[in-house]
Amino acid sequence: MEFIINYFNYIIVVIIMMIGLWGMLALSNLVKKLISMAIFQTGIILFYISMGAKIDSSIPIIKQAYDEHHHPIHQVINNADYANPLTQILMLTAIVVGVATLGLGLALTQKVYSEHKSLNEDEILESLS
Amino acid sequence: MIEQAPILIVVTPLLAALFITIIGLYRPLYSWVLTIITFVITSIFSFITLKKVIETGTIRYMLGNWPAPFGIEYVIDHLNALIVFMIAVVGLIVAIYSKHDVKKELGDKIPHFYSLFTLLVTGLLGITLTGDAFNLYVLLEISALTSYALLALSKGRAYIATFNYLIMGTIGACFYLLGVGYLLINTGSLNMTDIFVILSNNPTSYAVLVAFLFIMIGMWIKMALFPLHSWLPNAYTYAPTSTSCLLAPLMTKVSVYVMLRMMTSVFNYNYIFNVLGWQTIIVSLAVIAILAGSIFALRQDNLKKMLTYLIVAEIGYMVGGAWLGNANGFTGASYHIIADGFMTLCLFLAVGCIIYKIGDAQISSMKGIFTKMPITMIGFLVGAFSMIGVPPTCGFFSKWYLISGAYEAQAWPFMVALLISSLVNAILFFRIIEVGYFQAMPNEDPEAHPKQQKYNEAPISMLIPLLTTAAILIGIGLYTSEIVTYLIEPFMDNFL
Amino acid sequence: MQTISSLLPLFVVLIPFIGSIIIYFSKKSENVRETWTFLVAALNLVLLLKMAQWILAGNVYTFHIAEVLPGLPLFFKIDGFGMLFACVAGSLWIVTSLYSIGYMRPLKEHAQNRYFASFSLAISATMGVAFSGNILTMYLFYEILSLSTYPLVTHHQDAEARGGGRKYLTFLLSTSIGFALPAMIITYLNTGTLSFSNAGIFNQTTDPTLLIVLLLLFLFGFAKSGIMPFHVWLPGAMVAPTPVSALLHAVAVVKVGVFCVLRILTGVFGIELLSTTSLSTIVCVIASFTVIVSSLIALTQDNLKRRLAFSTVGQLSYIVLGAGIATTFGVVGSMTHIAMHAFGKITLFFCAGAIYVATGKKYISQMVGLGRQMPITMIAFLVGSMSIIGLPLTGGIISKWYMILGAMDAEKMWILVIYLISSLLNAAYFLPIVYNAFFCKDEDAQFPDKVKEAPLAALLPPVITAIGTGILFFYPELFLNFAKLAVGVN
Amino acid sequence: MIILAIALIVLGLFFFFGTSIGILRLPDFYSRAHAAGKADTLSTILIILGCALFHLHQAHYDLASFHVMAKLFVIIGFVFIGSPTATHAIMDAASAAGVEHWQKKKDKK
Amino acid sequence: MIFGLDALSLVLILICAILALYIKDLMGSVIVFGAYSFLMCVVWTCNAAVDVAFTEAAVGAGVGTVFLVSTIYNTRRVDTYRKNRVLKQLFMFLVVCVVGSILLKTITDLPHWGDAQAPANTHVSAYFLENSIADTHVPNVVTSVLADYRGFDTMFETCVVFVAFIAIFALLRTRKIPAKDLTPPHTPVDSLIIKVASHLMIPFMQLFALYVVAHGHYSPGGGFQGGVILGASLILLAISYDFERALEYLNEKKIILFVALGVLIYAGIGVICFFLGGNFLDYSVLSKILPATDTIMARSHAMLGVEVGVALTVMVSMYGIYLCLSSNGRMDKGI
Repeated sequence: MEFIINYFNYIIVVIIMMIGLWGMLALSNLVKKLISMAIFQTGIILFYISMGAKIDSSIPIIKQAYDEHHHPIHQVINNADYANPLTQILMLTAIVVGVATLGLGLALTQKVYSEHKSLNEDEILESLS
Repeated sequence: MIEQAPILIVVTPLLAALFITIIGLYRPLYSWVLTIITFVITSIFSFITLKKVIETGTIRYMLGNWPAPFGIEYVIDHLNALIVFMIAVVGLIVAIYSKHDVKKELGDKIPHFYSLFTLLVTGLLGITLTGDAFNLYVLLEISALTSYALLALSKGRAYIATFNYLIMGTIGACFYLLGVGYLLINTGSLNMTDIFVILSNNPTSYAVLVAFLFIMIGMWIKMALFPLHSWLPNAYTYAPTSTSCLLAPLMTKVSVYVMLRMMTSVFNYNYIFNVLGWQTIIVSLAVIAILAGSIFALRQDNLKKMLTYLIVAEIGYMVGGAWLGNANGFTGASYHIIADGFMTLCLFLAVGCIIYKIGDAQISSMKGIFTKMPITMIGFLVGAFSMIGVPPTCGFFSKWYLISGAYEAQAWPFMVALLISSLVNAILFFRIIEVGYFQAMPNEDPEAHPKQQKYNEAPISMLIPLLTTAAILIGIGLYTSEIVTYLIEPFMDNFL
Repeated sequence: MQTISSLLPLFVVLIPFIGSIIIYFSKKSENVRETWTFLVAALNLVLLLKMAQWILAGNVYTFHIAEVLPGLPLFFKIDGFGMLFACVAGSLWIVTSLYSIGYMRPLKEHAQNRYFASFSLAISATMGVAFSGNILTMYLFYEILSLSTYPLVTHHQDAEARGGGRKYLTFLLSTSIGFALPAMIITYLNTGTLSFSNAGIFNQTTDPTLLIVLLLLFLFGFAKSGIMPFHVWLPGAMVAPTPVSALLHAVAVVKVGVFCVLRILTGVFGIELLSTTSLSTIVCVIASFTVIVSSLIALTQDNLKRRLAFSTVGQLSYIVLGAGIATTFGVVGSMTHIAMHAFGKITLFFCAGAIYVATGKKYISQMVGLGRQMPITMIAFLVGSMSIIGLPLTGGIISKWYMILGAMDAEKMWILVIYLISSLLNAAYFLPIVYNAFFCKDEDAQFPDKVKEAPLAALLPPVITAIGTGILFFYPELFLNFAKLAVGVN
Repeated sequence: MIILAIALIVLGLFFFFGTSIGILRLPDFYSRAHAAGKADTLSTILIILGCALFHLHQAHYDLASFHVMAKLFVIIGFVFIGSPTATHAIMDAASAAGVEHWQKKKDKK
Repeated sequence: MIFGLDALSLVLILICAILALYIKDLMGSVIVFGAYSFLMCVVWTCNAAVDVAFTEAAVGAGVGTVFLVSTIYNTRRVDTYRKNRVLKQLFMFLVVCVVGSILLKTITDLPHWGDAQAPANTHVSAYFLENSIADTHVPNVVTSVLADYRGFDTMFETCVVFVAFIAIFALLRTRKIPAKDLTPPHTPVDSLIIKVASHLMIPFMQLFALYVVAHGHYSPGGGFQGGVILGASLILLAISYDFERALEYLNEKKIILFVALGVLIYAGIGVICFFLGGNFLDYSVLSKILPATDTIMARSHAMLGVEVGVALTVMVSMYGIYLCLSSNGRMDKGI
């Protein structure tokens, strides 16, 4: 049980990534490929987020007390109280990059469809050869 | 302003891309001029940086003025200053070159083409300069996205080819990201120098090995090392001319540089060669890559596609050289990045001129091309000789170092593969030269030959870049010792 | 003995190069082009002679071009041997260009600009090889020579020419890249230098097997020297126009090949090393094999130019053999033989060309009784073949004499036998031609009286060179001194 | 107060249960969508309302909790507008695409 | 940090992932994928990554799904072509197994889930947590790191959005008459209810989005999230009415202009910084020109400006991408 709790996220991460990778490499439908690409990326994002999690910590927004002049009162902040912000920022970037890639891939898919009248890789390759 | 030069190298093209987009809405034709101005400025800044690096050694530029591990920093050492300069110059040359071709192939999408073009170069410059592992990923994605778009701006088969490239490229980038994740989880830092320090202090765990493995695999996919090369030939062959002229010299080389960077300034060089000891495997991979690339190139009858397979072979050179694990091999690899960049550029420019005039790149349709477009062929010849490795072109000297490295490392297969591939290159290019030189006349009558083909040369704005590149090839060759002594050797002193 | 650092060598190399550019872009007028050719050639010769007297005074010219690799510059260093070769090439160049005019004009060849341009480019490369001070420089000019002679070989631009040119480049490039380049690099990594020195750059401690491997790589790497089995390109290159064959086989290409081999043997390995180790024997065996076999093949050829080509192969191996003996006399002999053979063989080629121009005949069997119509040509032919065989009154005997002396010094009697046999073979495949030409009358009167001597421009050169051959018998010092200087004996 | 909150949430869950049964059991597209649209909206609103009261009670009715409650009410408003509209749009599209209505079978004879 | 919820949703996620790849009907798999993204949001909320959850909800589940749907709408819902590629799939399965096993083997080397003392949680991120207030006066550490410490990343991230838009626009935009098979099967519904409803919703959405952008310093959210919501409101407009109406608000030229402008704001602030003598993106020097701000508040204000730029770019580019994708580049009518 201890082991499960400690590593459950990582195991799931690996499985998700592998599902996505397999889909990208093995499936023949272009849209399916793109969906698996998104799955792959979310797997990686999950990896980062899991590495940044801390047990019984709150979201990384410092609860700051202010004095009457609205100046922050200096207080010592305990690292363990807040979740890791760094990984979250990285993953914000990764998500945006992911959706950008997805959009571009979809645009390409539409062009491919209007060119070959098919969404299936094998069919397209047959029509080319 | 001088101390801001490092960042200006990247910021100038970025801003320029935005302005090109905006101005392109109203004056589409100005975008070409803007692009050229941009790259002139960029080259100037990168040259200033290069000089400064040679004088003062490695420069560190803190972005947002945050201290190193916390903010993002730019690290400009001798090698990447050189490569940045190369990228800027190549960008400039292709920008000048692209004028007529873009008008012909892209029509009303000129401003978009140029803004993507500029952003692509921005991404590559950033990749080369940055000292932060994750920042590298973002820039990698920028260059990747722009290159997908630029490649797909053509017609027909380009779309599906680019789609495959997109899938493979994303896998590569994701693997890199995963590797960086493993680094982060082991060290808690993203700054390359910081990671280097932490890793060399700590005992290296299995997770570090995996991090290294995945970063390497990601880069190999990006640089199309042999078993992972399948995306490259089609994508580059069916692309618009200017695009392939820009991508073929830069994309793969920059990935190679990232590999060198990771091997030297993120992971410990000794760790790689003494703890892991993969060099024999990877050098043999490189050997396979070289041979396979040459053999596939032999089977092509389309000149452009043949060149793309030659790129695959050249990648084998660089990977092999870097993994020989001795100074000569590493020098050869890093020198070959520069040399091969310009060689590929030269050849693709020449092929672009030919396509512009003849319409396709089929070898069979190049009969009598020597009398038809002599100047283009002069440029082509110089590039070809450099590929074959005829002195004093730079291709010869990179081969010199690589072979020396192979001899020192006793890597005989690699040495033989190098020689074989140069011979294959000789065969390839002389096949074309024969076609262009002899088959001018349907009837084997020498007298009729000069009159049949009339002089029909590409426009001047395409020839000047071509000849400049040819001159650069010889120039690099003659200044090899300066490049090696002042730029590559100081870089290697950091880790060897 | 002092070292002069001067620009003269650079000029000597650059002038033909610039000349070639001028010639290429000069208009279609023949006169302009040929004036340029002569101007350049003459200027070059003057400079050469000026250098020659200084060299004979015992000085050495050097010129540092550029340091392309750290500690490995491109530079010129002219000693006696290089000067000898340069003089041969430079002087014969004038004659050859005169001859090409006489050959090209009547046949109305196409693209003469390109022809003359690459011609002088080839000369420039030859000078470069002659002057080069280390292997790298030599290799550089060697490659340039191979590439610049390609348009000459394939001048006719028909299927046959394509085949010949393909063979030519395949052999030269593949050997130079496949063998010479790695050999050069390995040498550099082992010794740290590539500059020639009479003492040789290897020392006795070097691993002998490595030495043998390197020797073989170098021998076959410079395939221009036509050592079997890499001689195939030479007969193949016979498709070229005759002046080109003359240039290839007498002056530039093949001589560059043997020049490189001799440089390697004397300057890199060094005579002592050769003689003390088994290397000398290896060279001798390979060379003498080539000598005998090629002479035998030459006997069977009916096409005059092909017969000459095979005799060239044999003679080249003579030179290598002389150096392989690895005694001072032998080396002197082989160096001199470069000059002697050049004069002799170019005469022969000129004659062949003259015959072709005048009658259009290529085959020996057709030349029966030709002596009556073309006496001068055939006499020149006779002189040339005498020089090749090594009969008195021609220069050939001098060099052979020295080589035989060398063989005696080395107590290698079997080499004497080789020399003897080969000379007999030479006689066997040359003299019949002359004999038939003069003393057999052609039954089927295939030469009507209208057949006259070739035009003057094509007739003069063989006469000049024939006379030169004769002179060399009486004043061999012209070239002998250079050779002696090179190996340092008086 | 807490009782009320729990009651609301339970009620909402009950309607949710009904929704899912409806989606599973009802014969044709329209009736299923109708089940989804109506009951789903209602149950969502109920549950959110329950949560709002619960939080109010937990936080001892201070200002911040009313702030949260206001936000929750805004969400309720959105659901109230959005969910039926979406259902409507889907049904409309379906009818435009020509999905058959379902009616009771006549007996064979 | 509720492990149970985390684990439960992860299991559901696995099921969704497999389903999404298994279902033959593309529309179905897209919907399942949307569910997958929503579950991901839950997981990330469990891992205290609210900003990421927010972004994923807006970007991954929201806009991403719309893109996918519009592509399917323009291409084909099921591909009828069947070819047996079992061998390839098996081979890929082996490859994937190898990679997966390598990864699984490392798991035990990794620090435990939720371990506060793991190197990833102590070295750099600790600095951010402890000094964010002192350096920038921004309680939401994610925002401060995003826009300041690692602001350079974020600039290029915005750039990525810009690139994506320009790329898609350059790829798809055509002025040709649509080919027959690309015309939609049926014209979109045109109903009063939807219009009224969207009339009611859109203002609130935009108001909320502005709140998200402006309040990003103190609460989850920021430029990206707000920008995506703004874009979503425009997309809703385009869906509920038609493109002509939507393009009245933002026509093609304006779209391109604003996309570039957003990045320009961001980069411009950076450039101003080094014209004021600091390094690139060193906001503190802005205090020289901003009235009545010390260097720290200058950082805070500059972050707001940066966020606005990000929001502008993201909003317009999402909208533009939607227009291009759903109309296959003709920009006349779509879903």
